[in-house]
Amino acid sequence: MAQDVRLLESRFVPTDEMAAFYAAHSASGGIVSFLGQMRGDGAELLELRHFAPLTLPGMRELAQTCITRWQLSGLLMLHRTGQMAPGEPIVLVAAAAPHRRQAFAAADYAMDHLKSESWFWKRERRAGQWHWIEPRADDYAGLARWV
Amino acid sequence: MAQDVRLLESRFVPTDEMAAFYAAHSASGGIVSFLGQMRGDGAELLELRHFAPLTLPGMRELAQTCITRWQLSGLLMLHRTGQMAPGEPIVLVAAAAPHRRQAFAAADYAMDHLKSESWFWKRERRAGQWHWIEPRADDYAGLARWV
Amino acid sequence: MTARLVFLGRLEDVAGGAERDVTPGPLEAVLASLAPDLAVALLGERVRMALNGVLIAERGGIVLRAGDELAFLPPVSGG
Amino acid sequence: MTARLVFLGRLEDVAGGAERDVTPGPLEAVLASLAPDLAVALLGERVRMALNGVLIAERGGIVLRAGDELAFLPPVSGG
Repeated sequence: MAQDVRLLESRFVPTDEMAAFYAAHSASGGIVSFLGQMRGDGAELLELRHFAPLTLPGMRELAQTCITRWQLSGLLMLHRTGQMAPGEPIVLVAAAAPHRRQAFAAADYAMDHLKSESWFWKRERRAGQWHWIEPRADDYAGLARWV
Repeated sequence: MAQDVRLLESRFVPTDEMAAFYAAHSASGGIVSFLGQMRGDGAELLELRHFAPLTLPGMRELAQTCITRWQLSGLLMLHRTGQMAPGEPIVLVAAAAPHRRQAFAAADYAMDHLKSESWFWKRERRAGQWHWIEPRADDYAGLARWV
Repeated sequence: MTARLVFLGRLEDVAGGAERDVTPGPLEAVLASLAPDLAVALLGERVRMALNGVLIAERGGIVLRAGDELAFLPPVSGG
Repeated sequence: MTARLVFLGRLEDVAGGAERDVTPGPLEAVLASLAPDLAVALLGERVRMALNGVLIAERGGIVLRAGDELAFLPPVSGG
């Protein structure tokens, strides 16, 4: 299966996911992965909300775009929803391709678009108060690299 | 330990290495990894030679450059030497950083420089005949992105 | 029967809840029935709308029928 | 006592082996004692040299002493 896209409501184990992905793609020349985790920078909790009718279909479409554009042999795309504590994994993307540059570009592209175009809203709790996170100009700058 | 650089004479298990790296860097916002494996494209064996007095010291210097340039919290850099069969892992690089772009750039930079400036020589056996692999123009183009 | 408004992200805070049932009718009439600050927030130019799970390209002419769900989607901040 | 030449990558094929013991002396004299095709390959402008494990910046004036190891490093192709 080339595409493995999941929206997860509870904690996942990045090592187990990478073990399965490596096992499935031992013939690929290059595999690039990105793991995003909640930083321990003072926030107590992070919450990711999504909009069910659009979020997972949008992720699948993004995955297919990556597979086609970089001729991937496989793409893993996992994204948490719900509440997370510092150190908890939020997102894991892995791309397997014949050559290194394809795998790097696909993982980078997938992350830029997950950050800026996927249907997630993030808020964090600091000192007992919840705050919604606004998108950063930086996120859009990431997108602009691909047009 | 921020830097984990090893030259390996026998097969390593990428999943185990990533498990240890993830465990050591659970507070990092982003972790990017690259795994390079021998492709199953007709070659029967791949052999990587190195020059002991320079190779590992050069890798350590490259790792330190990455750590400093992108403020990494950790960098893993493993490279095989000796003979490998199709599907066997050759190189594994992982970079942990506070932010995604730093981790991507560091892993990408490390691979470009491992490919083009580290003291390895590669040959492969096809139909019983060994052939030395010449560096590709592509490899130098990779380097040029960083100056 | 009612229609339902769904508020994502920070719009939930403005609305004081993730969703609200409203009397069906033209969108203008529905918005006019809400607190002015909420109506203004929902009409922000970066807020998109999905009617029964489908993104709407044009804002004009929307009439909510009984059982319809209209979601308001502010700029995302995922990943 | 002898000095040793070490051949990396494709230079090993040209030399017919990964290393060779030679009579110490000026590099010019050592190279002159080798087969011409090997000497030419070793002097290629992209071939670097390491004397006792240390890269040499300048090619001129090298004199091999007993026990010295001079390595010839063609362009790399790792990763």
